[in-house]
Amino acid sequence: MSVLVDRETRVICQGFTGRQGTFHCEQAIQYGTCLVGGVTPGRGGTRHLDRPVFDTVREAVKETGAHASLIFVPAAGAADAILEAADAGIRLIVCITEHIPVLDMVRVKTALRSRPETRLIGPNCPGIITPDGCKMGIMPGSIHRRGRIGIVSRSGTLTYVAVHQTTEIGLGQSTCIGIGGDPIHGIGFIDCLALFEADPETEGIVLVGEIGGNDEEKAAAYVRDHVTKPVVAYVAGVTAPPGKRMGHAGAIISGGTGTAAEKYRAFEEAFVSVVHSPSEIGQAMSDRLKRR
Amino acid sequence: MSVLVDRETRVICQGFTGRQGTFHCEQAIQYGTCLVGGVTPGRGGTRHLDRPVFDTVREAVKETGAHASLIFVPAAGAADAILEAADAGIRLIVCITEHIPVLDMVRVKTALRSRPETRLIGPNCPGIITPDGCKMGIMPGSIHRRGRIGIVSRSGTLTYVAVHQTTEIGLGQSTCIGIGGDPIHGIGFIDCLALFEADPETEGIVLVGEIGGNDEEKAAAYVRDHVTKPVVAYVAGVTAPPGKRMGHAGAIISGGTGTAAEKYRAFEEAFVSVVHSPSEIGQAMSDRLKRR
Amino acid sequence: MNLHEYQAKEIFSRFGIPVPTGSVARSPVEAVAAAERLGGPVWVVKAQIHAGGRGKAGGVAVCHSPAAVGEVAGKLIGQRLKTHQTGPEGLPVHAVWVEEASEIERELYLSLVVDRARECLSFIASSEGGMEIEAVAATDPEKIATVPLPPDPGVPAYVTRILGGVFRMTPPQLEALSSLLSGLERCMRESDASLIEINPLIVTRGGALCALDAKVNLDDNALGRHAELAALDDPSQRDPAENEAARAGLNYVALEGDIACMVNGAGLAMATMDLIQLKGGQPANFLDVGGDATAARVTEAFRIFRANPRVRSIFVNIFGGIVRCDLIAEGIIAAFKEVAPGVPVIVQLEGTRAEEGRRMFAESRLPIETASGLARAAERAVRAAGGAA
Amino acid sequence: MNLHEYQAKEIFSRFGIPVPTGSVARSPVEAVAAAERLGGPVWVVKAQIHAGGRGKAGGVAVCHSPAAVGEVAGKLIGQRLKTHQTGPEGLPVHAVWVEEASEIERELYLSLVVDRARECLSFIASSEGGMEIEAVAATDPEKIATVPLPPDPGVPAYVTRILGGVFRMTPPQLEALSSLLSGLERCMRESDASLIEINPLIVTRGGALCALDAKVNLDDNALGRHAELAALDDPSQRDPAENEAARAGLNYVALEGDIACMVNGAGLAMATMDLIQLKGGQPANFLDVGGDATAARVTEAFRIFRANPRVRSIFVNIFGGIVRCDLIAEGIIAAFKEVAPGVPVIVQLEGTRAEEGRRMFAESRLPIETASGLARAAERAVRAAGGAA
Repeated sequence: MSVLVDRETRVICQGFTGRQGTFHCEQAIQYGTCLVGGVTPGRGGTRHLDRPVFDTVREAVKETGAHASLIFVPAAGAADAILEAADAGIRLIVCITEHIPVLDMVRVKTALRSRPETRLIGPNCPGIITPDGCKMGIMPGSIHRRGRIGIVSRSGTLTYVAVHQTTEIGLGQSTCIGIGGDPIHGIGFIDCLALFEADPETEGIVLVGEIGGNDEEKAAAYVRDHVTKPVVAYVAGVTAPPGKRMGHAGAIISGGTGTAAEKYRAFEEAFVSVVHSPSEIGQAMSDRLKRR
Repeated sequence: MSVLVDRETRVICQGFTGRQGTFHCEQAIQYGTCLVGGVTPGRGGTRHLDRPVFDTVREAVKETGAHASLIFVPAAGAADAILEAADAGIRLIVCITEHIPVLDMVRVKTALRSRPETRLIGPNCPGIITPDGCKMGIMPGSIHRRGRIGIVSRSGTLTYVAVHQTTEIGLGQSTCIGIGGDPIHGIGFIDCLALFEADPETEGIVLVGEIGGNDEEKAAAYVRDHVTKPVVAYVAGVTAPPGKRMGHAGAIISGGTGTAAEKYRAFEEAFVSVVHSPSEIGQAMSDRLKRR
Repeated sequence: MNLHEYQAKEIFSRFGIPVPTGSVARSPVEAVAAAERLGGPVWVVKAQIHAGGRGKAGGVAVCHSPAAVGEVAGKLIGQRLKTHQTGPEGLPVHAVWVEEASEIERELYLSLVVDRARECLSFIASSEGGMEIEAVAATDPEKIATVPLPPDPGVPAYVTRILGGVFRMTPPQLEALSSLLSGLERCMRESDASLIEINPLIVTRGGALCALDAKVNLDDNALGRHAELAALDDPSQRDPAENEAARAGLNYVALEGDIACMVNGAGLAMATMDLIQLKGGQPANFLDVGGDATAARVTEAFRIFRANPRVRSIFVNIFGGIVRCDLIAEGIIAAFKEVAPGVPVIVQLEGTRAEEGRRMFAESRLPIETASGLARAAERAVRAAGGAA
Repeated sequence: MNLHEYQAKEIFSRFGIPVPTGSVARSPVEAVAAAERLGGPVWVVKAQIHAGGRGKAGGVAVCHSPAAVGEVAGKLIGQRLKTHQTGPEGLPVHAVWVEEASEIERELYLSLVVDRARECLSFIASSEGGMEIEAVAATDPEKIATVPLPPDPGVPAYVTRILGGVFRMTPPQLEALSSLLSGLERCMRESDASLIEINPLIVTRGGALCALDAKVNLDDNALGRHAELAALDDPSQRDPAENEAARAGLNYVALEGDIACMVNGAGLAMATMDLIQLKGGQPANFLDVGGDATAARVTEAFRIFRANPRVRSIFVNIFGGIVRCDLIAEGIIAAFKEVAPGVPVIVQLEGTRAEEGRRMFAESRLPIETASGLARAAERAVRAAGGAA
């Protein structure tokens, strides 16, 4: 078992023939992902990476039976690409693209509300990976190892750090999900916590948060009320000054809310194990699992 | 037990001081409904029917603790009234108003998707009643009797017919819901079937459909897959010609779909008891219950 | 409310949707003048009625001279045109639309509808234009694409791509299509239309897109905020009885049978029609008199029934709710005294104070038969009309 | 991207949002001319910087003659103004806004924000205008109303009613408010703003509404589709190092500490800052060099570090993923040779080919210290800067 994606997930790529799409699809195919084709408007009927290219997602779905799509379309067209995937009945949309205008994402989320069966991961995220099963994203496949820990994170590189540590310490990962650094995004901590809680392969959960918004606070309350598995949380941005965007569009303390201190407090109040250094994530998880 | 409303339901009325609002609120109060106040913009601070009047639903909710609202606001302002109720956190909105423009209802339904905790009944409906508990609507209270049958209907008078028959035959009603005759509307057959199925007081369900759309077909499939209680269905409009609107905005056979024959066929295929005369609803229900 | 083709095309133009250049004409003289203004060499003259199927019914003609245009207009205007979508009496032609003839490469189908199931607007498209979409749906359902629109205004690029694929369009045509789709969508929202249909949407020999026909249905409930559109109404295209009923606030639909029905409530009115047929009769109409069935409305209903020579009995079916049956009976008796219907009247009362109502009819000594029980009443009405039951 | 008050007010005017009549002036002469054009008798002169708190900091003056306006402008323009929202160095004033003085009856607060939690636009309103909303939130949270907007464009009537209630407005004021709210909402969508704030929104003695101040933040990600708005950018209001970094495609935020950080990935960059503090040091900046950390970018980062006199050590923290640590090490070594940073450099490599990368540093013989393990590396960087750890 794993979460959301596995060996059977039939994946297409939107923005397939672009530089990014090409590079990361090659990597995904090498990793063993069941990538069945791609979409680039105007290139329908050709082949790329030995897979068929289609003009629209509807055609790609019809011809390949895909139910997941990985999006590398540039920011100006990315919201449209997400909506196109949803229209075509894609169940899992992973949007890697960063710099999507926030009002575009408001529109996308409004539209997705009428499609409860469709899940969006991202945008501005590394994607999702089930080690040895399916890699939909830009994460380095080699650092992962199939195992027991579910990882969910707002940051790309911090996900890799957590992956690296859980691999080194011998725990491995069931599935890793980068939910992305944008203020308005697809699935969040709570969705992922619920999925990991329900997944028999996942024994512990690493949650990596950062400043901005209050998703971590809500996640903490959710862990307290609904999660029985051990959770280790880390929050980046303790030293971030208010009113300044820290790289990610969503990483900003505004109006005095969204600070790392508040988030740590919420996790502590929910009896979540917290670490204050990113280098302690793996060890803390290992300790929690031994204590059980 | 009952469905959605009972003696404890704290109800306000939007369009409280208008002719319709005044008349039907008087009736509701006489019936024993816990009507705690009303809203008429510009009339805040006054009293009507011995209840407080507020300018906005937010104020009414804050002061009265209401969680249900009955709307008699004229068509031009009714969509706005529904959205205002949702904004204020009202959980059950019953909109009696007819002739709301259909694109207004499209907008309302889009907005309500971000408020899954809010249920809308109607518009263009008689409302909902739990006999001896709560009457939110324009139905004649006197014909109802507390009892065992849940009734859900797209038509007002046909609901009363079904109520009358189930009262006469001694079955009575748990709750009766008129979902309204508009093509785009709030809760539908399936929501009501699920509620009645889960309600211990409800022993049988009467479903009254009519031509137009395919809600009856979906309801039939839902009954087949999810409903264990006996269901009796009646569909009005066997003789309706195609392309003509039969009173209700939603009662129209268009493009050859939405005929009564199709709907009857769907119910029969789902092993729902159907009656072809509205005069046989009560008897059919009684027979079904005896056969159990 | 339906619009005429010429009205719909004028609206299309305002929203940048390409239509053939043309002019409406209400007389042969106007038609000739329009043709001369347009300049030929070939013209199409189309009868303006609220129904499809005009081509096969002789309502559309291709003309090669202004004189021929005038001749065709003279034959059409002032006549009734019968198509498979009109009743047997057809619809009156008061105007023709004269347009330049188009060179047609391909005929497509495109409509924008209020999608009940998805609760949004949806485009419906097919590469098989020029025939009824229902026929395509029956024979080649895979040739029809339905594309729901996201909630916010505007047409996303992917929708154009999908429809462009359905229509097999070239990149420059995709641009024209995108603008046409946006125009349609704005037209729908800004006019509160419930349906816009272009059938056929043509690709001309030059590769351009053009709405060769245009159908716009407006949402009656929204006409209050569109005075200029409401003014386009042409009541001549409806049954006169329906117009009369509408003026009296009655919800009336004319049917072919001989048993007039008067019912309170739309659902019950349909059920009453069905019951009549179940008992072997044929309803003459759908009629919802409204919840309170006042004497004034009942009087108006009796007038409409009396004007219908087919009516052989009248079935009044009332469920007394908040408005009591005795009050309604009072109204019916008063109406009867004002307009004697001249055929048997069967009244069925149920609900609040039904018994009192029935007694009042008995005491009125009017030729009104009261029946107790829906089924029995329907049987009586059918028998009174001389039918089965 | 932030706008100046005068830019925001010009945009407001375009959307029908009432603002005091005024003019921007870039010199005392222009200021006097503006005052004379406006005609007095009382003027307000406001320093244009990208920060609040100008009033208390001396950036706003009420003047009773054009001469006085010129004098104030002369004092402000060309100076740096320090408020509690600017850094200790303040921000340069290159222009003033001269406007007619308003007669203030009441001061209100109104903003329109992108509501992260609800994923929509929301109005935030308070009857306590003129002070920072955060202060009201801390002391009188019940005086703040948040009103989320439904997804489709436009401001529903009920929103006006709710906000009118918060603002205790009369019916004619409600009409003005409705138009102001619609203007704000259109401004937000059509400009792709992420925040619009009017603080204070005033009710004048005459009962009219007027935006006395105006703050507009634009979504950087949407500037590509708003060339005319992008042109309003005033880089003088940002840290010069941040401007330089932005030109090089680096994500850089200046901080007050002395340990420069260069990290790949925004989250890891924040984590690195935190780790430095955890070990007793203070980060000099946030810097995300991006996933591939090319030699060109690293060179630019070293240049920025060298230009900061506070920097006493540099902490390079790289997690090698798809781009391998050895390639990144190559880039860092090349950059080092181009721009010697002049302070100790501690490099921490982890992930793909970290070992190889470390060896390359060792073999380069450059004064670069490699540390293995995040915590240890951070300690080394702090110690190198002379701090605790």
